[in-house]
Amino acid sequence: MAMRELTDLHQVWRMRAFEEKVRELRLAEEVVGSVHLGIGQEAIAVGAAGLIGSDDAVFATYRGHSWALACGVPPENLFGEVLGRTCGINGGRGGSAYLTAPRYRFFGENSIVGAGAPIAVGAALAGRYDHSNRVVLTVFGDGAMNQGAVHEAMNFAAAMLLPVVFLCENNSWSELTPISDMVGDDRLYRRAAAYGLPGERIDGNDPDVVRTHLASAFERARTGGGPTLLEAMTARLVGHYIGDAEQYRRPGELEEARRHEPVTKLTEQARRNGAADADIEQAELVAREEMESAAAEALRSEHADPATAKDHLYA
Amino acid sequence: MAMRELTDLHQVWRMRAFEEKVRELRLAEEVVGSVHLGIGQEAIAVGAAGLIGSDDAVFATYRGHSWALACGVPPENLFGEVLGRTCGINGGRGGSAYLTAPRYRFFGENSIVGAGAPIAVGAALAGRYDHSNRVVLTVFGDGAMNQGAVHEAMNFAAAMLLPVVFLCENNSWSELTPISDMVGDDRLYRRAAAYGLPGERIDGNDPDVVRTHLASAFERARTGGGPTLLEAMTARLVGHYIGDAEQYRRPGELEEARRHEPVTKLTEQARRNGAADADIEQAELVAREEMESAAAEALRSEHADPATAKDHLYA
Amino acid sequence: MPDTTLASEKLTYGEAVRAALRRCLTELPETLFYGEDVAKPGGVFGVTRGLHRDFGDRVFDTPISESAILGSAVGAAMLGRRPIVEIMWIDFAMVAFDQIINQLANVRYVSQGLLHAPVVIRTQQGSAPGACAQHSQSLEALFLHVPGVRVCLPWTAQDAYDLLVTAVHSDDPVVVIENRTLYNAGKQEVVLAGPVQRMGEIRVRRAGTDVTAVTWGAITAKVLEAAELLAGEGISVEVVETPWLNPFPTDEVAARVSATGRLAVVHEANVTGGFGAEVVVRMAEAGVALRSPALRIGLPDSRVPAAPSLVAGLMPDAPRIAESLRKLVHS
Amino acid sequence: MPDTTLASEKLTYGEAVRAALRRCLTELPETLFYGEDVAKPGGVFGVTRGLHRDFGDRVFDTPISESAILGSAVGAAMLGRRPIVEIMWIDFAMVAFDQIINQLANVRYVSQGLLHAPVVIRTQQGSAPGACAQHSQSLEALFLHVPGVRVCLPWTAQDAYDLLVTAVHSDDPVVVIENRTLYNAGKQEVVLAGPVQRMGEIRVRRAGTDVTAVTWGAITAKVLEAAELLAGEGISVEVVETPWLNPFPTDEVAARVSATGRLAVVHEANVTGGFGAEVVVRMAEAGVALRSPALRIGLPDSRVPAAPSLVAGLMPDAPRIAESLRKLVHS
Ligand SMILES: Cc1ncc(C[n+]2csc(CCOP(=O)(O)OP(=O)(O)O)c2C)c(N)n1
Ligand SMILES: Cc1ncc(C[n+]2csc(CCOP(=O)(O)OP(=O)(O)O)c2C)c(N)n1
Ligand SMILES: [Mg+2]
Ligand SMILES: [Mg+2]
Repeated sequence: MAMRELTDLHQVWRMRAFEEKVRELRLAEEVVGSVHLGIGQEAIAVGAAGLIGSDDAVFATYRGHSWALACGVPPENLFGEVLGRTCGINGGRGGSAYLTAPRYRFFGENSIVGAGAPIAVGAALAGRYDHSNRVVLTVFGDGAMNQGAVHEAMNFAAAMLLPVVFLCENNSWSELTPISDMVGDDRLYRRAAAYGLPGERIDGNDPDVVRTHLASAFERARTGGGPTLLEAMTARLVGHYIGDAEQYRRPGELEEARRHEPVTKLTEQARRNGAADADIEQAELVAREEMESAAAEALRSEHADPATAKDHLYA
Repeated sequence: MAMRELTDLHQVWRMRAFEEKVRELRLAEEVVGSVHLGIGQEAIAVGAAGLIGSDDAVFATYRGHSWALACGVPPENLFGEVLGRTCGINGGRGGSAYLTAPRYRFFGENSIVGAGAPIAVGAALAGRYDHSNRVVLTVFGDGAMNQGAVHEAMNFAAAMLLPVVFLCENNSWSELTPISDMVGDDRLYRRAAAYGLPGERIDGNDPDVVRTHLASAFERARTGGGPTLLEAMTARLVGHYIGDAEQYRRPGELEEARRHEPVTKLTEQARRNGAADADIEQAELVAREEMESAAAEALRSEHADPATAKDHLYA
Repeated sequence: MPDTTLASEKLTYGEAVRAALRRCLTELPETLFYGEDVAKPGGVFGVTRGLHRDFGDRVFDTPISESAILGSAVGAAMLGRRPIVEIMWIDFAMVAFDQIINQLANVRYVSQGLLHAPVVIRTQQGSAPGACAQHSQSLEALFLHVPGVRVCLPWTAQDAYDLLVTAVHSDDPVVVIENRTLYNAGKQEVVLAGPVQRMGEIRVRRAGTDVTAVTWGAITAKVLEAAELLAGEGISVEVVETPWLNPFPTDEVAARVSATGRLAVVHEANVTGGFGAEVVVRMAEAGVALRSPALRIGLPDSRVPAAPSLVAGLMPDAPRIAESLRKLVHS
Repeated sequence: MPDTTLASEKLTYGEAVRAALRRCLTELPETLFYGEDVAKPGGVFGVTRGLHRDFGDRVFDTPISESAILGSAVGAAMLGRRPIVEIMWIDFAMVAFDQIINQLANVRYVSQGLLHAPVVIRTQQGSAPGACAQHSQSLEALFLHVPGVRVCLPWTAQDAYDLLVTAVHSDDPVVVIENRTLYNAGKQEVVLAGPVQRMGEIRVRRAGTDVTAVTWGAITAKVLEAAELLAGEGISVEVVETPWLNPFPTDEVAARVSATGRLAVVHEANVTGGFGAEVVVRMAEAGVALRSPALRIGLPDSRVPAAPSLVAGLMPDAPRIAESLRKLVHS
């Protein structure tokens, strides 16, 4: 009855609806500042969601709304954060690009390209001593592969055989520049071998493919086999940030990408496996309703109180 | 008549005699501060020397005396630098660990591990615009392979197909720690593939082997084929710095290393190919005399003048 | 003083930067310009559009590798180029600070002037609505503690042009710190073909007699607003902008401060360890007599939150600056 | 004040550091200690010998990857560890400064205190004979402009012990800046088992009435020498060491400076943008009345050459410090 596809589709829709709402709020200037959407890339986070155990930890980038949702952060607190409200998961201190929700195993976004990878390695290191059997998932873009910190993180984790899964979301663009122009070999997963690690390129638009490969990587990490590098191929269907004029796109690029994006893919799969049209529609509608009401709730929250702006600098 | 072996042996001896003299001066406290000798590793610089063209550029590390000599820097000015004298190639400003001699194509040592690699890449980049057909050789240790800057440099050079030869002197130690403990795979040349570059591991104790492989790398760079990574296997027969107690050595390690070190190797080769004992002895004696008199000359030079210490900060 | 015999054009701050780059790339064949997204896409702020088209491979995009960008600039400069590199946000310079402090700054000194490193690092900084803590810092003080590196912060479109031209013509490394909130903030008349100016000139943006406010960067606008507010109360604030912080025009500033006898330094950077402290002390060392202790106004030693309402609780704005100046004058 | 009822031992500065590490590793099971060459080899200065043997895999060696060292410390701290990491030379922190300024410093603030990052960064700095420009800088000022990070510089063996113990027990990130010239410079009596001290205490190293010299780090010895020289001439110099610079004990220092009415700040770091400026301004802001303008003594804005004869031309030594203090007192 295509239950798996329908569930995945619903999860993808939750993320998409969240971000479409954020875009609406941004265009309405309820949200201010730079916002990076991951529309088109949701299948990766959806594929990962079920694998993240209670002691595990996730580290993402500024393009991390979907990852926060995948970790279970309530959408109203995410909206609140993006909106700079008191109910924001960080009370408005993080914003769209630097949110953190440790209670949900989401150790946060990072707005410095590549900087999250060594931090994630440290989270894995901590697991050596706290008997948690923690696996740490660290997510970054294709462009981040060229940052020194990511290299150091992979080598460090490899040398110490730490339970880290390095997950590269290859959307083929680093901001406005194609990754293929910025490397000598754009099969990024092949860098794993440099560190003596397993590496693989996978379809990042299919949650189930992601799930399967991530499951092996988690299993390897969990059982002492050390880190893995996965390169999940995907496409961002929107600009690098809201407002990006996307003049750099190749002709036909987006049309092509839309044919393979997760909603299209999962809808087809669900249909092929016998899902009813009504269920497919529900997957979207329920998600949109959830996000509309979460946004409405967040909008009812106060703007963060300026009088608290100096709190929490030191212990 | 084993001319090649005798010439190489003489060059190795020049470097060794230089450094043994530096060590003597250091122990006598004529030289102060930290000094890193490359005794045992000279074959790499000797193998490279003849390949460095007049427009080329060499970037080394703090362990760079031999590289300065290979570039043709006069030994008296090197001694002078190490001694902090006016005749020093940098007037005493650089010292043993940070000397520079651009007139001799030696763009210097660097005392920050890995930092020389991106700088070397820039020198190669400059060659794109000045019609020099410059090849740049950048030398660093095994430990430096784990530094972010080296990763960024290799990728940058690979992406831009720049004429850089990355030469890793793998002496199996990073200061007091074995490289094999600090990586997931200690075949460092395999990292080249991550960048889409050719990479090779070679015997770094045989100048002729080094010469042959470096010649191909230079040729590739010179003809637009881009960068190469070479991993030259060698051993440092002395401490990381003068004074290092070397307690970290494995039993038998040094004895084994001495059997393969360049002087032993070249002496045997020369003898095997018919060189006379007298010529073999000369190779050493002439070198020692040259270095003794260069050192003596440097010692006659004044200590750098404190009144000049503030010069040359700005244009 | 703009030379009125020269042609001028109405340009935004961003366009002025582009015009300066265009001029330098034209008149100095050894210049290169590169950084992340600067060439084909024309920069994330659109500032460098058209340069790649017009100057070909002297303008190019790079990987997200700040150590390689800065390091390669050092090396290219050693070998005779005059690289202008962009670090998209000053915060990102921190991933590769070694290449500035340990490499770039040493080239001339250690080689006894045999080598030099005429690198220009163009970057931008500061707080903007909604930006996160990692994209909001004002970090000029870190660079100003590094002997060997010049530092300036243009505020007007004219200075965005002039300072960059001066920086590129300099044989010293120069860090030019722009401000992204200014790039598209309206057009100003900009004189374009003037002679290369010397470093270290001050800009007296408003005459005044009761207190001298020394400032730099985008916050200059708020200081001027504050001065305007106070003018209505009969308090006369002199606003001296010092777009060059290295070299810092100690004598010129001292002369102005001596005339009013009161000093406030206003910057967007954190107060503790900010360059404001340096300015205050230099005035004292220059023997400037003050009627009341100098005042420092800046971010009150905090990280920068994303929510605009929180930032408003921290960042000096015109009313708050005015309040501080009022107190100073009445103290 | 050492508590005389507690046992003490004769230790070098380096041994005191080791004793502090040993104590912290023993009494705080969540501590880790790692860095380049610190475990099996016991550190390039031999300071951390024996810790790996005694604490097993809580003490380990790392690749030469400062971003990974510092970044992993941030991550391990977020997940409940209390990592102590060594950056062998403060100059090397510059290759990974992002992890301090953009990451470590933000953890607590951005998470509203839900997360904290009790990381201790042990490093060492300063000039030593023959060291090159890349191994000689005094960079405390860079860290002191970063809100969220505590900074201290122990000079005595006792403080090498006490400050580190305090740092490790703190829930804030702390940078402990040691000095390699002190590690083996003779044994001192060190009280070992005392209670964890609070941050920010001052050390009056010498009483005096004519001028207060505020100083920190290894140069304290030269200031004391200078004071001794001047005592012979009838000039009475009070020497106040402030091993903690964040938090800086403004009030305590102000009280001392007020008593003598003259202030000199002496540090090994470059003068411009050094923390000396901050101290001078804080005294003025605290309303301390000075009989003559405060004096800053430090490296005169230069790179550091390798040759000892050149360094001698730059670095403040006892006679030069004495000369400056003499002038100050007679001015
Ligand atoms: C160290 C650093 N350099 C540059 C930037 C600016 N920047 C933000 S996102 C980005 C592109 C990153 O591309 P990629 O890693 O592929 O991630 P994506 O945005 O595609 O998800 C850049 C260059 C930054 N934030 N940090
Ligand atoms: C960024 C940085 N980190 C650490 C050091 C300290 N250090 C100096 S040499 C060295 C070991 C380098 O090992 P390797 O690269 O193998 O070179 P080798 O000394 O063996 O020639 C280290 C860690 C440094 N100089 N720079
Ligand atoms: Mg991307
Ligand atoms: Mg080595």
